[in-house]
Formats: sequence, structure tokens, C-alpha cells
Amino acid sequence: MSEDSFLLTVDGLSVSFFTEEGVARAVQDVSFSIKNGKTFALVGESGCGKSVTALSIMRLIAEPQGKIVSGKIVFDEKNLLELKEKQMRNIRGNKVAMIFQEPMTSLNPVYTVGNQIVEAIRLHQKKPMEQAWADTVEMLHKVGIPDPDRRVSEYPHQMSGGMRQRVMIAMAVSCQPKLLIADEPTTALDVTIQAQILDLLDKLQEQNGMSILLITHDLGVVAERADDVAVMYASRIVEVAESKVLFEGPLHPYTQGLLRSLPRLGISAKRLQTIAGTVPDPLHFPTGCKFHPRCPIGNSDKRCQSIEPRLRQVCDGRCVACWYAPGYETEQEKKNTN
Amino acid sequence: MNGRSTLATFFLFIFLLIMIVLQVLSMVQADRLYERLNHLLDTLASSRTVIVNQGNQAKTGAKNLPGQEYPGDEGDWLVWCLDAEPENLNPVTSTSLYARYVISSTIFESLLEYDPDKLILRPLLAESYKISDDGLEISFRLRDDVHFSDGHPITADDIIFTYRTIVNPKVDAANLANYFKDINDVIKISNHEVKFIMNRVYFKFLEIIGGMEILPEHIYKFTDPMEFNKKRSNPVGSGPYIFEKWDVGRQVVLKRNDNYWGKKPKIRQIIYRIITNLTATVQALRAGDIDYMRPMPDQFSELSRDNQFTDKFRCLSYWHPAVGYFYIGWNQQRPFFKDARVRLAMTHLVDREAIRTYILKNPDVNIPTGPFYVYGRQADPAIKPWPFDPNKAVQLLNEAGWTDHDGDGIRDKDGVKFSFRYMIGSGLYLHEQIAKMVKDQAAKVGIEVSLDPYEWSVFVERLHSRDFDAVNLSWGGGGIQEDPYQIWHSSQIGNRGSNYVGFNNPQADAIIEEARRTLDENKRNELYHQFHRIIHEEQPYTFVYSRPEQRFLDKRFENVKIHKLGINELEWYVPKDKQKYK
Amino acid sequence: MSTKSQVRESWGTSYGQMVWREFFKSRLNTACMIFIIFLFAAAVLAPFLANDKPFVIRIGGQLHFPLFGDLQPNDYCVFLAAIVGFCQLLLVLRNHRRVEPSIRGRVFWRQVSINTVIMVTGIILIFIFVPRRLDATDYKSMVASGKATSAYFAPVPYGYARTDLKSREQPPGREHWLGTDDVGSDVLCRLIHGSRISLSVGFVAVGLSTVIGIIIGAILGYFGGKVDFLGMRVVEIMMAIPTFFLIITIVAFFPRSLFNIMIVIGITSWTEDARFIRAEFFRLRNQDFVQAAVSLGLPLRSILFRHMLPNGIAPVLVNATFGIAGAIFIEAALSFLGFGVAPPMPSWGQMLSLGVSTTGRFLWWLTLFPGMAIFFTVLTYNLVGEALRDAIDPRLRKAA
Amino acid sequence: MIPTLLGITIMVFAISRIAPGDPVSLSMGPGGQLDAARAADVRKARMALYGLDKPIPVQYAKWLGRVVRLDFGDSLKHHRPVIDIIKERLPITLTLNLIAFVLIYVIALPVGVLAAVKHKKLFDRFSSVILFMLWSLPSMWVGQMMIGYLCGPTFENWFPPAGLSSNYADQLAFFPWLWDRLWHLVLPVLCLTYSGFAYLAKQVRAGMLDNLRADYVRTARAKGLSNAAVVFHHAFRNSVIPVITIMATLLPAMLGGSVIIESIFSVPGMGLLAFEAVTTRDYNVVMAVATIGGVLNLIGLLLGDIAYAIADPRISFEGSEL
Repeated sequence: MSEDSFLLTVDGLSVSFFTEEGVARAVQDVSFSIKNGKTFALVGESGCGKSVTALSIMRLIAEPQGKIVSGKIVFDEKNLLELKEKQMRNIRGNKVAMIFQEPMTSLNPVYTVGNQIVEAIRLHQKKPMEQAWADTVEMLHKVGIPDPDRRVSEYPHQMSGGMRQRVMIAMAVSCQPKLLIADEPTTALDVTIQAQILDLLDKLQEQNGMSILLITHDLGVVAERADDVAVMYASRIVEVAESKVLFEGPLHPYTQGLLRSLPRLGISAKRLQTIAGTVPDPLHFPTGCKFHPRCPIGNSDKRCQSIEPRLRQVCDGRCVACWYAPGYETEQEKKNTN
Repeated sequence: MNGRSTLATFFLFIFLLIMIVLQVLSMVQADRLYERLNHLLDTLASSRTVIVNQGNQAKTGAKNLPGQEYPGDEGDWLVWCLDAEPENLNPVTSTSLYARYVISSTIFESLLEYDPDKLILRPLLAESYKISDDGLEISFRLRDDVHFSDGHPITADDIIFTYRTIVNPKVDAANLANYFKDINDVIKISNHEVKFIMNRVYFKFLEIIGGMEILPEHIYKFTDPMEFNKKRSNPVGSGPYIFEKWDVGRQVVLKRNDNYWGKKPKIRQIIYRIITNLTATVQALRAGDIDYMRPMPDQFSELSRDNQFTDKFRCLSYWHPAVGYFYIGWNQQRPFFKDARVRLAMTHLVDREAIRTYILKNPDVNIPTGPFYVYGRQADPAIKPWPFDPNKAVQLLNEAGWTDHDGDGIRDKDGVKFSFRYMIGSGLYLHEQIAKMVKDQAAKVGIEVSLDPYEWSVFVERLHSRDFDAVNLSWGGGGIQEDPYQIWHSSQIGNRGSNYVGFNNPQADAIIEEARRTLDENKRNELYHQFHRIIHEEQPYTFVYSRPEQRFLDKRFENVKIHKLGINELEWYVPKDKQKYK
Repeated sequence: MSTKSQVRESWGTSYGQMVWREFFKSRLNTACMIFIIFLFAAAVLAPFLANDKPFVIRIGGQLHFPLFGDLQPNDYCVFLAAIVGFCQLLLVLRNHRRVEPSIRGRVFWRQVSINTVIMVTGIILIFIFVPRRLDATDYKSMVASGKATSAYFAPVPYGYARTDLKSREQPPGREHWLGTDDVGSDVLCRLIHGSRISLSVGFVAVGLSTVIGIIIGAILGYFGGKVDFLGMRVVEIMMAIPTFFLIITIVAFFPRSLFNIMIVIGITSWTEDARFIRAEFFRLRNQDFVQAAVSLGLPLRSILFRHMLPNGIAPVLVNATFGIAGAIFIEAALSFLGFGVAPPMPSWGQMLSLGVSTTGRFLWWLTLFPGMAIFFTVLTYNLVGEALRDAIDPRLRKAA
Repeated sequence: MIPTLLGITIMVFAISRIAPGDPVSLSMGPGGQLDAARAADVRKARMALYGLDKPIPVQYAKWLGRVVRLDFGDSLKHHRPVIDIIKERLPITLTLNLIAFVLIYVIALPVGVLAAVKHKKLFDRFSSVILFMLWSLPSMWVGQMMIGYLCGPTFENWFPPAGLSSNYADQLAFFPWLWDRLWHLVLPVLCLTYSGFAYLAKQVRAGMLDNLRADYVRTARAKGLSNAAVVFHHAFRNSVIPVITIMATLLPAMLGGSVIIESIFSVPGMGLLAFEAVTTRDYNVVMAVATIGGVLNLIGLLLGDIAYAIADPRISFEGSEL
């Protein structure tokens, strides 16, 4: 596949938060790229740095505590991190839009949904008011809100969670962005709605051919919606692959753990396995491979405890960060270490 | 957070520093000020710009007051500051001093008035008066040229109307009516002659009736007394001034009565400004907003030493019979003060000299020895005040049997600790200061005093229910012919009488009663001298001080004379060139 | 030892400790705390700091200790209170080390109740057995006249009730460090003794209002329904009355005393707490675990109170801290307007009111120093209150 | 609302009547002239005159009966209809407070917002310390200091120490008059303003901080709105809501505070009236002040609720119970 077909390329992104307790390295050396018109899923337990990655693409990391320490974020040939705030604003909501996790709080309670969408449209497309209103209503219709021309002038608190999330989506796609970042768009909703929302996203993706960066902890969703997957664990990406490949043969023990903990049809599961232990606190990560305390291999292995494996390409389109992943090391290196 | 805290503390210190600097600066400046004050004090000690008359000698008056022969110029206003508002301007129902300032002898006139220097009654509205030999009848003959400001002539009917109004039980004038209670009737002899008939001889009747301010019947007449009680403003009388307007809370304006029957005053308008805040008053005076005010004692003592001030203003300090006295009353119903010796001891404990020199800061202040006007004929000048003498006090207390038996430092007698409650009106600085001082002094000889400040209304209530051990208060002077009956006669101890310290001395009672019947002034004064002596021995009160009337007056006013009766604002005038208001 | 420490580890950090730690992160707060302690020290030790009786004096050969002999019952009460309070503090600290968290609350309450009992009985006993004394002798003059020797006076050798007309209204100088007031008593001395009034008013009044508030709030919250409705009307009334006016009315109409002021302030400022506690109760009622517990047949009362106390108390405490500042301010204001304690009892507000003499002369030292005293006290309590609020508010903790 | 008022009046009425001392003994004073034999009767007569001889409940009923007809009776001190006195005094206090009020909001809002936007920057830290100090400054002290330093004979003499207008202000032309009035208002208003302003600014700052952290602000940013737009259009709009409700609590507080301020600067307003009335047992005035004060408070609360309901779509008018 050719480089130019990538819409967004994140390269060596590291983000740190400087708090009283100390420096929390929320994202370290994260790299991935999203193809045009495809869905890229970023998977991981909560607190592993998914959302931070997303926010740093939008350059919405809360200053002054949060800082993007290093890395590049290239979005159609522009490095977002080098843009002026003004230019960046042009991209936000216009070329790159974002949907947030909590539809309940993500809408401003004191303005009608209509207002909030119109705001975005007028900002980026400089349309006259009436035009903008028309678009808005149409948008709401598109995202499947019943009689939009009434709903448009309602306040968020008068709507259900699902409705609000649709409104959020409407707002996000109102300017036909090239990339839509969906940060756990469905976690706060109940299952039936989840499906609808995701379908809606797919539909919109087909309609205006945008790419989606889908951030979730729900492998099920990933399995059915995503084209490529990156698994994040404790501030690092531990494995990247096309989704079906990944689901067939996960390489990283963490990914394996995740998959095992996922109910599968067909296979008569004895009982769902879980990964022992918890996600480490970003303030004090363990030395070496951050997963080693929870890892069946790592918790005994010296190397895992001392040296942290970098993300490496093992075969085309597949990267992993584990000493014991097949093909992670050449025979040569194995010798050196032993 | 740390960052903030350090910074915050830093600013805190900055603020502190500023405070301190400010404080130092002010300290320096204030001290400079004091030096200057002291300097002035020394220089002016010799040449006091204060005009003082030792009431009893009339030598003053003319002294350093130029141009008194000169008839004076018409015009200009007198802006007179009142530190409280008169509750109403009706001469019958009003009780406050401030109403008096505004209406008496400006708007209203009486049959007789006191000659300001001879201090004897002389006719005003009346042409003449006659007292029958048995002293039970007084008849007045009105001048026939006198008329009210609206032109109506004053007739006997007006006098009778006034009298009947005062004694009408439904009219809210109890205090006033009280004086008339032994007058049986008034008879109209002719249109210009009336006769009052009393049912007993009482030397004050002439003064009372003569001093009655005559109301115009055609204006004040009423069917329902309540409607009279409601007549509070728009007074109409026969006086040299007529009522202009009353902006409540701000001012009362009188303008000259141009068809006044008598000698017209020079000042065209008198404006009574109501300024309750004392500091503000002085400010206003300095700013020239007011011309005439009644300062607090320490204001007077301070400003009368200030050259810049005395250049612009007259500091008048003068005696007149109505100056009262300040006293500490010892409740003789209480175990502590039953014994005259104890009361005397208390008097010995009050350092009245110190109060005079340090608190009042006025050497003219007099330490009275009895209830009478210190320079009046009723008082016995031979009696000298008891000195401040703690040792004497201790000795007296021991004699009286108040010694510290149980060794707790507090004197006691048959089981009663000598620790009493000292009632003072709250918010009265002077009273508080004196009370504090007494407490401290008493403590030094082993007497425990606890001060009870009370709101004035509660204060009065407790006074009447005799619910106090000792009390601070001052009586206004009873005038030239004072009758001690109300305050000192044992019959007044009971229900809400004014003898609330329960002074009960048969001899004194006898004297008081006799004096009331005595019409000959000299005889009467003899009796009063005896009475004075008794009071001095008994010390039912500790008489703390009696101080001269004090006024500040703008220098532009001329012909400011000081009579034995005080000053008479109506004599003043302002020379053409100095006149301020058109 | 190690086992113990491990045990404590297993206890983890209690809410209180967390707040404590959070609170003392800021140096400003520490400073405030120190200032408050200093104030307390001044208040408690007032008779030793400012007194016209010497600690020790030799008269005719033998030693006397007039200052100690002159201590009044109320002084002893203050000392007792101070000691008990201090012990309570130590106990609390000890609890955190020794007592297992789950029962800490109960232990704490038991200690508090015991201490209060001790205090009350102590005070009663003191008033019964310690006689009021009045030491008439003037030691200064004795020393001056050489009758007495080797006298050691307090740093501020004046009594707050001593009057000395000769030196009235003196600006600060060597004699009187902060000058003298209208009857020549030493301002510094009166300031020191005045701190007692301010603090006691602050604490008693607020204690009262808090207790009333909690009780009423608890009753309303616990019974709900009609009781709640009526109660809330009362609360509304209390809130709608112009409080300061009400206070003035009451204080002006009834005899002048410290207790009246405390009580009045107390009974006029409980609404906040009441409403808060009530709300807290209602919140708890609807929480699942409470419902569950009730359905299990546990008495609602115990649950509510057990869970109300930890969560509900903290904000009430914050409220109280501000309340103290408020009460001190109100007391000062009242005394300033002339409704304060009876003279010569020193009160900052009353001293302040002397600052502008009747002549309009401005006695800056009578304005500046008491004013600063009031200001810094109020400021400190406000700061502490703010800090506490931040400390107990986890959201802010996260955000900061 | 009505029951609340009743409650207030009953309470104040009770307090003022239970208390010792009454206007009659006040007007009669310590005596001196009155003969003991008559004093008692006179007193009785006066009591009857003022209608104080009836049992308290009856008095209250009578009073209530009159008040519903907006007749507060006569002042026992000034001997005038209370309502007239109030008519003179209330506007003064209201102007004083309203000016202060406007100032408070005008200053506090920008300061608070700025502090929040510059969170943890110099301005924020500086201002928050200053605000805190202002907040805890005892107003009587400030007033006293101002009088002492700025309008005393001792130091500067820049401002008038008392009153609302210099004498003969009524003879001035309009603008000089206005100037004079303003000149007199400066210090009192200052005293009334600073603490409320500090308090409010703190609130605004806190509110802004919360809202700037809120999700919808993040959404707004994600929309690509400029910082200013985010702050003012989104965060500010939300943090204004609680500020409005503070208005309800601020107004009564200021009315209470004006007692102090007015008695320091001897401004003839409601506060001073209340003060005098209380000290002189002028029952009718006391009651009137209490009632009107209560009404004002309730109005304040009501306004607060209404404003809230307007500002916040989540609250509907039925929600605001009073």
C-alpha cells in the first residue's frame, strides 16, 4: 500500500502530564496511520492512553499540565503539531471532528441543540443563518432524529442519551470532516442504542467517505467494524494489525488475554478468562515491559522485567512489542541475549 | 498549590508591610499634630479667646465684644445646628429641649419673661400682673398692642384656651399639666384681663403661669383632643419669627415676622439644621455650612485652643440657671448605701478633679455640692465639695463596718459582699468613662463594681422600678427658682416618682414643704441653704460636675452678649459687609 | 513494631488523614494554622501576658505570687477548656495510629462526650470552689516606693480594667506600646484580653448554630413529610429575616452580656447547616445500599446517622470555619454599634468604636490595631475554611 | 411567601414586646418634673394613647389589620406616619445598595472570568489573594479608617464624613447637586461594595473554572471555536447562572450591612432608621422595617429564582417554589 493513501499518520507521539505527584507519561512513542475512508480502531483498557492520543490529534490536551513531548501528527501532508492555533482551529470540527464518550455532559445545557450545530456550520462554512438552520435540520434528519424541525429547537436535557449522541454525531459530521474521531461513542449507552449508533457511523462513513478513528475497549465492536486495529497498553501500542488478522492470531500476550476474555460463539468456553492484576498507575510504571507483572511469561522473565521491548514490524502490516512474539527477534539477537 | 501558597504569603507580607508603613507615617504625623496642639495650648493658656462669665458676677458681657451700642444691620441668616430632631413643634405637647430651641421666644411668647441680667420676672405680653395678698390669686393685664403673626390680636380667650388645653387630660401634655395641677380656675375679667385662682400657695405659680406660651385659639382650637395631639408642625404664635417650613430629618426654617408687635430682631432667617453625627457637626461648622452649634465638652476644650479655629469662630462658654449637673445616685434601699458614711466614702473615691482636668479638660467646670444652680441664690456658696481621698474612704468604710472578713479581697458586712451593679446608659461615652474610672477606684479599696449598660428605654424602666444599686445620670437645671420637691421629697420615693435613690430625710421634707409656701425669696433661700447643707452631709448623690453651657458661633455675628440668663440669639446681627446670605 | 506498621499500612489512609495531608500541602494554610494557634495561646494565657499583678514579688522578706492568687474562676475555666481541647486533639492523632478505622468514629465520639462531661463538671466545680478574688493592692506603687523588691511583672504590666486618666488617649510610645484608650487603659493589654471574647464568641456561637443546624436538619431529613414541610417554612422565615437586623433587635432589647451575644448569633445562623444536613439525609435515603439495608430490616435511623456523619460532617465543618469568622465579625460589629459586652470588658469592636473621638479627632491607634486584630482573625478563618473546602473536595483535588 | 412574612412579623413583634422598656417610659424620661402621685396615671394614659395597654396578641392583630392597609401607624419618636418616614429613607438605602450592587457585578464578573482564564497565572494568584483580603475586611474598620484618614481633621480632608449631601444642596443646580451627591456617596458605596465584590468575584472564578473543565467546553473546542468564543459563549453563560442566585443572598446581606455603613457615615437610610428605632423602642418603625426588610429579601429571592429560571433552561418557572 502506498504512503499517500494514508489520511493520518501519527509518529512517535509522546504525551506527558505534569502533576504535583509527578510526571505521568500518558502516551509514549505511539505511531500508527489511518487509511483513507477506513476505520481504525484503538483498543485498550481504560486509562491506557487512548483518549489522550485522540485529544492530542485534536490538540486539545489540557494545558498547562498536559504537554505533547515529542512526535509528529501528519494529516494530509500537514504536521498538526506545527500548525498555528488559528490554522488548527480551521481543521478542528472542519476536517477532523470528534465525538465524545459522555453524550450527557458533552452538550452545552443552556443552548438548544440547533444552536450548537449551527454554530459549527457557520463557523466553518460561512453560511447565512437560514441556510445553516436548514442544513442543521437536515443533518438531524440524517442522523435519524424523528421530526428534526421540532427537535432542533430543544435543549439537550429534553433528549435521551441516544438522541444526544446522535446530535453529537450530527454536529461532528456537519462539516463533512475527512476524519471522525469517535472516543468510546457507545460506552455510555445501552446495548440496543449502541448498535444503532455504530450503524449510523458506518452509514455516514459510506456517504461522505470519511475515515474513522474508533476508540473503544470493546473488542466485539472492533471485530465487526474496524479495518485496522492498534492495541494499547499502559501508554504504548503493543500490537498493530488488520483486524481479522489480529483476531485470528494475536501475538502479544496482552492481546491474547483480551481475546480470551471475549465470549466467542461456537467455541464452548469453559469459563471466560480474565487478565490478572490491574492497569499500572501512569505515575509509576513497572520497569521493563509494562505488562510483565500480569504476563504469564513476563512475570518470571528477567529480560521482560528489565528491558522494555519496542514496537517492531514482525511481518508486513503487523507490529508487536514483545520479546517472545514469534519473529520479533532475529536468530542473531536471540544468540546475543542468551 | 505550593506555588500559590508561597506567592500568597508573599503578598500577605507585602500587605502587612504597607500597613506598618502607613501606621508609622500616621504615627509621625499624629505626633506632630500633638506637638502643635500642646504648643498652642501653652501659648493660649495666657490669652484665652474663650469668653467666660462667672455667672454670679455680671462683669463679663461687654468685655471684648465690640459694637454693642451700634443698632446693627438687618439681614443674613443664622444657621443653628441641632444634634437631634424636635419630635414636634407644639409648645404644649412637645417635651424635648430641641423643640424649645426652635419655638420658645422665637415663635411663641409668654405673659412674663425673666430679665436676663436682674433675673426677675418682667412683663412681656402682659402689661402688668398682680398677686393677691394671700398669694392665692394672680391676675394679668394684657398689652393691647400685641397680636399674633397673622394679625389676630391676643386676647384673654387665647390665654384661657391655652390653659384649658394644657390641663385637658386627653391632651398629651402630662408633664406640663403637672405644674398647673393646683390651679383651680382661670377667670376672664375683661378682654385683656385674666385671673388665675390657686388652691394653695406656691412660689412657682407666677413663673409657671407667666411662662405659659400663649397659643392662638383661632388656629389651635379643637373638638377632639386627639386632633390637637396630632398638631405637630406649622406652629403659629406671636413671636418675632414665623414658621416657614420643616424638612423632616434635615431642617426647620423660621423667617422673621415682619409685622411683629415688638422690637424686631435683625437676623432675617433662622435655620435649624439637624445633624446627629457630632464629628459631622464640627466639619459642617468648619465648612461654614452652619454658624452656631453646641459642642461636646472635649470638642470645646480642644478646638477653643486651636488658633485657626478661634480666628473664625467664637467659643462661648457661659453659665445660666438651667445648666444641670451630672451625678452618681446611690440607691439607698440597698444594703450597701443605707449608711451615709458609705455614700460619703464613695464620694471620696470619685476623683472629680481628674474628671474635670482630664476628661472634660475645662477649668471652668464646677464641682457642685448640691442640687442647686452653683451660681444661683439658692445654693449656699459656703459649702465646699468633698475632696478625693481614698484613705478617708477606707476609714469611713471600716467605720461603717464594711471590712474584708473572709479575706477574698472584697469588703463585706454581715454576709453581704460589697459588690454592686452600676447602671449606665449605653452609648454615652462620658458616662461610660466615669463609670469605668469609679469601678477601678472602688476595686482599689476592695469594692467590686460591675457595670450594666442599658438601652435608654430599659434604663428608664429600671430607674422607675428602682432596679439598680448605683446609677449615672444628670439632671437639667430647674431654673432660677428651683423646687427640689419632685426629686428629694420622700413622697416621691413611691410609684414612679423621681426620688428613685430613695432619699428619705424628715428634716429635708419639712424644709422643702415650708419653702414651697414661702413667697419671700430671701427667706426661701435661707431654707434652701439648710437643705443644701443636709444634702451635702447625706450625699444621696455624688455630684460629679456641673459644666457651663458651651457654644461655637461664627465670628460674623455681632452684639453677642452674655447675660446671667445666658445668651439671647435674638439680639445678634451681622454687619452689612460680612453678611453671607441674601 | 513492623507488624504494627504493616497493620497500619493495611488500614490505608483515612479520609481525615487525606484531608489533613491535602490541607498542609499549602504553606499558607500552615501559616494560618500557626496564627490561629498563636491567637489561642494569647487568649488562654492572657492573664500571664497582660496583667498589672507581678508573677512574683518580695514584700517584707517573704515572697508573694499575686498574679496566680488573682486568677478568677473564668480564667481557670479557660485553662481547663484549653487543656481538655488539647487532649482531645492528641487523642484524635493517637486514634489514627492505634485505632482500627471502622470503629474510629465511634471511639472519637465516645472521647468527645467524655471530654465534654469532664469539662462541664470541671467548670461547675470551679465555680463552686474557686472563690472570686479581688486583689486591691497596687504593687507597682509598692515597687516604686521601695516597699517591695524583686517583682517580676507580665510583659504587658497593665490590667485591662485599670484606668489612668492622666495618660488617656496617648499615642503608642515606650510606656504603652500600642497607646491608651479613652480612660487610659493600655490598648495592647485590652487587645490581648479581647481575643478571649472574640474567640469564645466565635466558637460557642458557631458550635451552638452547628448543633442546632445538625439536629433540625437531621429531624427534617429523617422524618420528612409534614415535619419537613413545616420545618422548611421555619427555615425559610429564618432566612428571609434580615439577620443582622434581627440580631441587633434582640441584643438591644435584652440585657448586655457575652452569653446573650453568643446565643443570639447561634440561633440566627443555623439555617445553612440545617438545609445541608437535610439534603444529605434525603440523598442518603434514596441510595441503594440504604434501601437494601432497610429492606433487610435494619433501622433507618442507625444507617442514616452512621453514613451521614462521615460524609455530611466535613462540609458542615467547613461551614463552621466560615461561621467562626462570621461570628467574630458580627460580635465586632455589635460592639462597634454599642451593643457589645459590658465595659470595661475588652472587645475589639468596642475599642474600634473609640477610634474616632467625639471631637472628630481620629485616634489612629485605637482604630488600626483592633481593626487589624479583627481583620487578621477573620481573614485567617476564612482562609482555613477555603483550604478545608478544597481539601475535602476530591474533584478539586484531582483538578488542582 | 405570605406565611413567611407573617412568621417574620410575629417573631419581631414578639421580641420587641417581650423585651423590657417601652416608648412611654422613654418619652417620659427619668422624670424630674412629674409628681409621683400622678406619674402612674400619666403613664397609663400614655399607654392607652399609644394603644400599648392591650394584651400583645390583640396588639398584633390590630397591627396586622392596619398593615394590610399599608398603614404602619405613627412613629412613636417622630410622631409621623411610619410610611412617610420609610418613603424618605428607603430610596436612599436602595440607591446606595443598587449602585453598590451594579458596581459589584460590573467589577466582579470580568475580574472573576479573567482570574479563571488565567488560572494559576500571576493575575489569578494576585487577584485571589487580594479578593480574599477584601472579603475578610471588616466594613466598620474600613469605614472608620476612611473617615479617619480621608475626611478627618487629623489627616486628609478629601471627603465629607457624613450625610448624603452638603447643606443647601437643594439650592444647587442639577449637575452640581449630582456631583455633590456623588461626592458624598463615594465612601459609603465603597464600603458597601468591596466585600460583596470580592465574594462574587471568587464565586465567578470558581464557577468559570468548573465550567472550563466541563465536557461541553471540550466539545466546543473540538468544534474549532476560538478561545474567546469558548470562554464567553459557552463557559461564561453557564457560570453566570449560580452568580445570579447569589444576587438573592447578596441583597439582604447588603441591607444588613447598610446598618453599619449608614451609622458610620450617618446616612439617613433604612439601616440608620432601624438602628434608631431599635434603640428608642419605636415599635411601629421596628415592625415596619422588619416587614419591609423581609419583603425585600423575599423579592430578592424571588428575583433570584426568576432570573435563574430565565438563565437556565433546565429550570422551569413551576420549579421555583416560594
